[in-house]
Amino acid sequence: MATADLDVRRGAPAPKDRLVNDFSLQVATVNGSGSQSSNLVLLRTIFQMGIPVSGKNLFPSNIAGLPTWYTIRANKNHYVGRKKEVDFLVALNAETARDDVAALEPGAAVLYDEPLRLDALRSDLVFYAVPFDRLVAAVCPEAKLRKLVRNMIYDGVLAHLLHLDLAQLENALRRHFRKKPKAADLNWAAVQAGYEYASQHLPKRDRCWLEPMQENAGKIIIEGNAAAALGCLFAGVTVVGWYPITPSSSLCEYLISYLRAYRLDPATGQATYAVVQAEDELASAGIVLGAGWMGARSMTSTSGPGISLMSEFIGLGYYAEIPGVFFDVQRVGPSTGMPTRTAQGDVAFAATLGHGDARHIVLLPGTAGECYTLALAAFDLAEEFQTPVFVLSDLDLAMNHWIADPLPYPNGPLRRGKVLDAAGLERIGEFARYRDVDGDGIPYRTLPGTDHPAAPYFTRGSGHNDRALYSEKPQEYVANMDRLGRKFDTARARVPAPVLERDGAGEVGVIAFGSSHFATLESLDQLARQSGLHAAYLRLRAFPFNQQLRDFVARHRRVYVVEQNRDAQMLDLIRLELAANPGGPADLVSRLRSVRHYDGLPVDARSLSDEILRQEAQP
Amino acid sequence: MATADLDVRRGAPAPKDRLVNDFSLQVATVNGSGSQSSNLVLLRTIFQMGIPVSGKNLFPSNIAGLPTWYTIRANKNHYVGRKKEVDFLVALNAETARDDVAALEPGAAVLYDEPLRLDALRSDLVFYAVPFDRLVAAVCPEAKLRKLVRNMIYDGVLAHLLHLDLAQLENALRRHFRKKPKAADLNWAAVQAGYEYASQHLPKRDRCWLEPMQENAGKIIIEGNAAAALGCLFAGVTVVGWYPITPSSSLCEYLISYLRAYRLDPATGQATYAVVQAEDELASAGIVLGAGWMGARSMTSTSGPGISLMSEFIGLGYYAEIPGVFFDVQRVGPSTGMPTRTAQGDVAFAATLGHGDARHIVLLPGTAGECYTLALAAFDLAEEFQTPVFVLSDLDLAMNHWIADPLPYPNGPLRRGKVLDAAGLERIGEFARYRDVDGDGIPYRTLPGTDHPAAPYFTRGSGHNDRALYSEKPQEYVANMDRLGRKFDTARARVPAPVLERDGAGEVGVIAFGSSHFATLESLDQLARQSGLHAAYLRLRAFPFNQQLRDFVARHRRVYVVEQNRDAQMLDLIRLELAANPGGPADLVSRLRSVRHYDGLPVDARSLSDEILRQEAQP
Amino acid sequence: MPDRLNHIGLAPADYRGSKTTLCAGCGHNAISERIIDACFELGLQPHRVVKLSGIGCSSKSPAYFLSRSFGFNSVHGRMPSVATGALLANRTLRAIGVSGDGDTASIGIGQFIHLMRRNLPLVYIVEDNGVYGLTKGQFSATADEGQKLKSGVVNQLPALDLCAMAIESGATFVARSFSGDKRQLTQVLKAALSHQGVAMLDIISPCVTFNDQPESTKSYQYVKQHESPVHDVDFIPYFNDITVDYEPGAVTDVRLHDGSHLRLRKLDRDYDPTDRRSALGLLSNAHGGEEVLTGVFYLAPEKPDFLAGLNLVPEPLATLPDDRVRPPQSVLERINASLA
Amino acid sequence: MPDRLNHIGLAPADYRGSKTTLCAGCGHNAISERIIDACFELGLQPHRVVKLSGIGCSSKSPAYFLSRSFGFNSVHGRMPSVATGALLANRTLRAIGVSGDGDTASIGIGQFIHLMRRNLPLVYIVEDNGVYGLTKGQFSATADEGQKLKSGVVNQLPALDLCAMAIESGATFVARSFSGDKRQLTQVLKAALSHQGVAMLDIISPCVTFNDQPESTKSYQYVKQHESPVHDVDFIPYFNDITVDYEPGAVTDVRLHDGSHLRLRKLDRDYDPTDRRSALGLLSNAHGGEEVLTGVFYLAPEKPDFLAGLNLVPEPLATLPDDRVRPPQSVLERINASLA
Ligand SMILES: Cc1ncc(C[n+]2csc(CCOP(=O)(O)OP(=O)(O)O)c2C)c(N)n1
Ligand SMILES: Cc1ncc(C[n+]2csc(CCOP(=O)(O)OP(=O)(O)O)c2C)c(N)n1
Ligand code: SF4
Ligand code: SF4
Ligand SMILES: [Mg+2]
Ligand SMILES: [Mg+2]
Repeated sequence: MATADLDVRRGAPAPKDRLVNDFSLQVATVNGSGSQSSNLVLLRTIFQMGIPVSGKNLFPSNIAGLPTWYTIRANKNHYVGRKKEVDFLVALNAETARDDVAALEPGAAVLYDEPLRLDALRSDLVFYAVPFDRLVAAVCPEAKLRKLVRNMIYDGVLAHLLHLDLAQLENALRRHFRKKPKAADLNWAAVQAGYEYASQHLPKRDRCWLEPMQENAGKIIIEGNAAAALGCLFAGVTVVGWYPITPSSSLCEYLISYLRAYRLDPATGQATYAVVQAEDELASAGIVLGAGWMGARSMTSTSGPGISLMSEFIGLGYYAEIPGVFFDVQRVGPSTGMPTRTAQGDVAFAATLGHGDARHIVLLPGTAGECYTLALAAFDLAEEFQTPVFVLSDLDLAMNHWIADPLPYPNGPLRRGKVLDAAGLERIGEFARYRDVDGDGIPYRTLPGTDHPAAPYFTRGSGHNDRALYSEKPQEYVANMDRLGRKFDTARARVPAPVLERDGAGEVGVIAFGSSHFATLESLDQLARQSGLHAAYLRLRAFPFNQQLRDFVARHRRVYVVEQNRDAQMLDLIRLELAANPGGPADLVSRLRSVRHYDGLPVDARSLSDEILRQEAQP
Repeated sequence: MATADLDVRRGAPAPKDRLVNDFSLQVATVNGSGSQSSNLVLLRTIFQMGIPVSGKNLFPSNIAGLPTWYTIRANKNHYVGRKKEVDFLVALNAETARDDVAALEPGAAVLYDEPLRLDALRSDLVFYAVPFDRLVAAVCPEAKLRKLVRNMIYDGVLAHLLHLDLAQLENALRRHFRKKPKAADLNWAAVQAGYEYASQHLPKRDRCWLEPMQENAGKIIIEGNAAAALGCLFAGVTVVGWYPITPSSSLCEYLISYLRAYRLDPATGQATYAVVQAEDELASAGIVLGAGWMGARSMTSTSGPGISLMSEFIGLGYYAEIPGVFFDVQRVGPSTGMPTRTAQGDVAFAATLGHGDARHIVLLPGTAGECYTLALAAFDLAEEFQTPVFVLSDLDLAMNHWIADPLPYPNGPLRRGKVLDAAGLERIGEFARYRDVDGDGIPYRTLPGTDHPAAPYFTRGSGHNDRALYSEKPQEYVANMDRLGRKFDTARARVPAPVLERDGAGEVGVIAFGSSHFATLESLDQLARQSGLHAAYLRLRAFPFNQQLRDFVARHRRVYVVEQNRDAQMLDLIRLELAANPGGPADLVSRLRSVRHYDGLPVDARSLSDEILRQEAQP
Repeated sequence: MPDRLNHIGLAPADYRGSKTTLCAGCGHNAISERIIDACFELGLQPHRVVKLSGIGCSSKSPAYFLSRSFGFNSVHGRMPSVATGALLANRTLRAIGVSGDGDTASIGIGQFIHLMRRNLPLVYIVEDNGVYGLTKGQFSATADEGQKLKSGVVNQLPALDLCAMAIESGATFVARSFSGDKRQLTQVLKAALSHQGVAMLDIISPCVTFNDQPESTKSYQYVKQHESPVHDVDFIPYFNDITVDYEPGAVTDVRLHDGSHLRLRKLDRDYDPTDRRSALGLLSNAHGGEEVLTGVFYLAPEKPDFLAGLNLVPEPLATLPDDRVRPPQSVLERINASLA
Repeated sequence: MPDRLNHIGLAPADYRGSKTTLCAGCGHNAISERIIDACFELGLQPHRVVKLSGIGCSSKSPAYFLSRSFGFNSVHGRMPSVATGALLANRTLRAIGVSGDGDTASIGIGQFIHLMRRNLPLVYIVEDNGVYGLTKGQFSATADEGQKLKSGVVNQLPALDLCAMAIESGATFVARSFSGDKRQLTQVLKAALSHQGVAMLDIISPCVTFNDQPESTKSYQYVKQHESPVHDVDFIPYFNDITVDYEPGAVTDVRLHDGSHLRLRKLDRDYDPTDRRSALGLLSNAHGGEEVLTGVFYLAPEKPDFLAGLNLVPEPLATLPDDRVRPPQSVLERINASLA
């Protein structure tokens, strides 16, 4: 990145110095000041220009008044993970502007609100001053509304500077305001004002450039939570109990709007679903279990504090063998932690949640598309295994916009597991709720209301024999616990398998999961390109693990496990997996190395590469 | 145990066939039928005869009417763990009598209530029929009271058969009823009636024999929960929030009675403590944290379901750095599990409780005496490390009677950690609540109410900088998390070290903890005596671990980790410890093997030995 | 002698459960009997009933009635949410929830209030003895102020009045009865089982084992005098069930096993239970008094229940066929298009 | 101009906190101001006060007053237990708890009731806006029946009346006020801070951002019309604080930022707040009505508080010296002997 020669005061850089479809732009503003529309319109315009792009909202735990940053990354190579360096800053927050400018690399560009006078701060940046107030006053006579459209001006300025396709921009904008045509007109006027001003006063001097591509044909752009909600919709969820918590609330809120749109009986307008906003997470979990016991596809979504509160109920679900889907959209720390920052911190907690012995199925979507497909899978697995199933998303995946393939329609019927109705009971003769008839550890169940004398049973935790009768007999207890263990082993082959995303040269392997995926892909390319390190990459999609994980570790000398938490939780789960199932090379466990990122920001490729190289340099 | 030649119909066995101070006696009865007094008097008599002994109550989750078994084990070698085989059965429960008798080894003895006619069941046992109703009617004219003293009759019968010291028996009985002399007289009459009847009608034919020893001089006999309560008392606990749950309730109930007796101000009768029976475990945990934050020594005791409910609060305690002692008296399974059965099932859960990254100090008492000493230690550690500390006991340790050395008076003052008062603040100049001043990760704190302008700070979870100001800055977050990690590392050297209970031949090591201790000791002797296997034994007393654990594993080829849960939770913690801190032989992790026991009964030596031998026979 | 049959042709035995494991004489057993009677008399189909409970002696009792119904013994204090999920999944079943005063008024008061507020069609029975039976006699939040534990601990807190709480929170059927009042309890249970909305029954149900007044010198205490001072209660004597039978408007004194007395007053026949304000007034007058008022305090039969408010299809959601819960491919295509 | 000083020589500034991060015009900010006023006017020593809260916009506010006092922002809905532990540990401090209606009436109603029942000497403030502000506008359990969310979801559940609940549960000081009623609120706060026992203040505190009536065509809605349909509320306009001032016995109409009206009625001067029964009656009359009644509904100044009932030594338990909390060696020897 030969930026040193760039003369920031002169004209546009030579083509060779340009960052074409390969830069990140950050809008620094104040929470609640209404820049979200401008940012989304910008994002969508770039998307519609066929350029790979992502948008990340870095917001405070606050409704209005604290600093917030929105970062758009356009990248021709589909590197849509976070990039640490900002190439183009839109500085609108007086409070952070100095710090924001100070953090830039030489050669970066700054578009700022004229009164901030940022151009005095540094001489190695490209500055563009824009008189927002004056421009907005001209287009918006009604003073009250000015603040609302003010931010749209920078879309217009950027249209000129970055070479946005104006037609696409207008299209994106009108689409955004499709239900409010007057607002659309007003905003479009603001865009035009910005564009005109820039055309007249701001000759292009920075390096950021957009050029149309064809990469997004047929693609969609979606937040992980919206995709997960669609997964629930098409999984046929019928009972939802939830309690609001950032960053999970929008999952249920999207789901509610989809259900209202698509799950009313066409003839009667009656709902084929029930959603309850519960009084807290203990209650949401109870609702999920009660409904799952009754035979419904039930779910909740929450974040770490909610998972903590659900511990007792989910533990009961494991022992009483009740299906239910639990989305955990992870965030940082305890309640008064950093609730609007991202993390992968609940991996270990979810895997064994509850007092006593317990093991849970945990699904790990790595893309927005997988938020959808793994939601579908979660409902099938929960009912097939009669157990709580976790889907672990995180704030980055869940609340940011990602490009994805169109969501595929699920094929085949809902897999509802071993449920016996009256006819089934007739057929099999004897029914024992907790008997391992098929040798896979999964028993048969009946649903309340079944009209057959053999159907009813009494549900409790673990103190029962295989006929669901109360028992404290040691042998019966052990037999039941061992069967539960067998059931979990059966799940190994049935949960989504890991994906071998890249094959490597054999020496170094990388394991990652969840929202680390895109940064990992980019890092692999960096390592190959810049350091000749050709690492393989296995992306985990579920716990329990299977043989593929073991084989992957066995094929490499050093295996880096990438994760977004302090305690290397996934690494630990892998260590235990390898240690518990010996066979193959004796030193498998010691081949594992840890790459952690836990500052609350989404992980970026550069940090990964640096850390891997640092460790590669060690013996 | 050459029992085959024993002629169960003839006279007393020859001295060489006798089980002198080496047998187990089981009383099978019905819950709520009032046999607890007879059993405790029996236990105490044997104790007073100087013979090592233990008593274990195996009771149902029920108040009255279900089967219950009380087992007394007398053993000259101090093997006071559970023994699977019953040598002498007192069969008073019509419902289980057939099964109880069927389970006996040939040559065992059965004392039964005459109408049960058990003698017809088997010909290879020694039977003694006793007409309880007739005998009790004679000594207790008041019909209403007969059921109450009826059970005392078998103490009399056993006095004759087992050669109990009658003077000690009377002493133990009068001591037991010391506050109710009339009841004592009545019960003593019943004992005498039993004794007389046996002397006249029941010639000794079985092999169980008691002979006075001198092993208990200066010893005490105590339940683990009572010892733990005394630990809290002498640790100077001031605030207790609790919620009843078996098997932890008696800890707080003992504590309440000790506090009422010994912690009222002599001058005013005012209490130097506060105990609140909270509305649930979330509230108990909140009380502990609120009081700990305020500077009090605070605690709660609960069992697994309560720990699950406390997850969010304890997680907050870790991040907000608030001291508090959490006793977890472990039991089996979820709420409707087997609440009156024992387990070591919460080890892994406690070690990392809470969503997000967290690590807790966990103390592991292995004897009743340690329930006391580690309770003392827990309060010091909680305040020194400003963090929640767990003490993991279990039902076996907590609710059964154990012989122990007299409880030692703690030496030295209470260690209350880095607390700055107004004078301290003056001295140090600048105060930053979360700054690592000493490099050990442990910051200084001030207590609310401190009259100094620098004292007050605002407590939250993790979203703060080192001056306790709200911050979402990535670097500040990482710095704080890393300091918390350092603090935990500091704890390694300060928690109670493991105890090398036995040194071995170098080949095989055994690691155990908690209530597995006595069975492990006995198993080691069995292995040495019967199979020539001389194993070393390291008893863990705390998490985090330290170098001694690593060294122990390094010194042995195969190391068996004994624990009472299905999922080998301690083994996993050890694996992670060894894997996370490389150095030494590369194959340390693969030297570990698992010995698990999880049927709800206390582990017994024979099961351990058999399992170790089974694994020793494998490659 | 063959059992008499009800209008769907079932005998009382068809409504029984497994043998109780509660103490003899425990009020909870009598309540189970009355539930059996009520269900028999109403001619409910056992398989159309589900039983839910929390944790406690009381919460065990669903195992002791209706063994031909499904049951769920869940976690302590949080049965209301489980019942909510269950009824959302299948609104066509009748649900009976059994709880204790510890389960409801202590750990469970939060879910209790929200259950009442939602007016979920559940018969919610509190088997109220003022103590935690199963954990051996600690106070619950309905214990009388001034009551004393064996250990000497005195309850200094006012009792929560669950009936008043229920009405305050939005319940539509609120009653109090006594476990030993066969006639009233059966009637109230039948009315509750016929109510469309939440029916909260606070049933005084003495614990013969732990709810003892130490100052009393009668029966149970007398036995206690002679018992040994082990930490737990060791010997549990056998008691017969207590029964009472008295008229509306009347007062009766019940002698409990521990020798103490309970004074019950039955609401007048002409009491109008549909006025929320006067129901609350009545209870606030009675609060903390010497008498326990029994009867149906409040009834709002017209208020739509929670499920009605959700405008659900009439069939159980749990077993709707795939094509009614998974929108067709065209819907997904439309959604994809809107995101493209 | 130097600040006026109170009787302990402190200025209003000595009672301020850090700069608020709540929305401009949020009722919660006005309440913080009134807490500052009340503490200043009473001349409380800031270091003798502790501030506790749960989670929510409201629960953040302790950071915005009394920065010379210790504060604890704990977990959602469970602050009462933290406050209980804190006051047990140091009964000599004055404690102010701040909560929201979600924090109190939804997730926290259980701890709320037990707090009231215990009559812990805590000033418990509910900053009541009927919504979850911090998580962007969902209903809480004090939302009005029939209220509508932006998403179209209608609240079909009755609002919990926290004042009635508090009185039912045993609270000894129960009042309702309005964030914008400077005079009344300051008075009520001062009275509450002087009360020895739990003081529950339900303070209506409109959320300017989420508590909007969609049918309204005024101010805030007008802006909304022009806002973009992003999932979250994007633009938060700047509002001034609402203030009202009216006489006891009078009624006043407050126009809220969303254009809707709130009708407040103040209790008469001659209302007698010491009668529990009439307080409950008053509230049950007002329940669900059009007006919001404000004032001190109930006051039981004589009832001993929870700490008094524990018969504690006067000094803080937290800092008793070793020899007062660890019995001497002789005691242990006696205990050992009794077990030998
Ligand atoms: C989370 C949790 N905490 C505590 C317990 C222990 N526990 C079991 S039953 C019970 C109290 C039951 O009291 P109540 O509901 O009044 O029932 P009763 O036995 O009196 O009928 C308690 C505290 C538990 N099972 N789970
Ligand atoms: C256990 C838990 N669940 C959910 C949340 C998310 N959450 C934060 S604040 C809040 C609601 C706050 O509402 P309220 O108490 O009314 O306060 P307001 O913001 O309206 O002042 C919720 C649900 C949380 N922090 N912790
Ligand atoms: S302990 Fe009490 S509540 Fe429990 S079964 Fe016995 S009498 Fe009933
Ligand atoms: S969102 Fe509502 S409650 Fe929160 S600060 Fe803004 S106005 Fe206040
Ligand atoms: Mg009870
Ligand atoms: Mg609110």
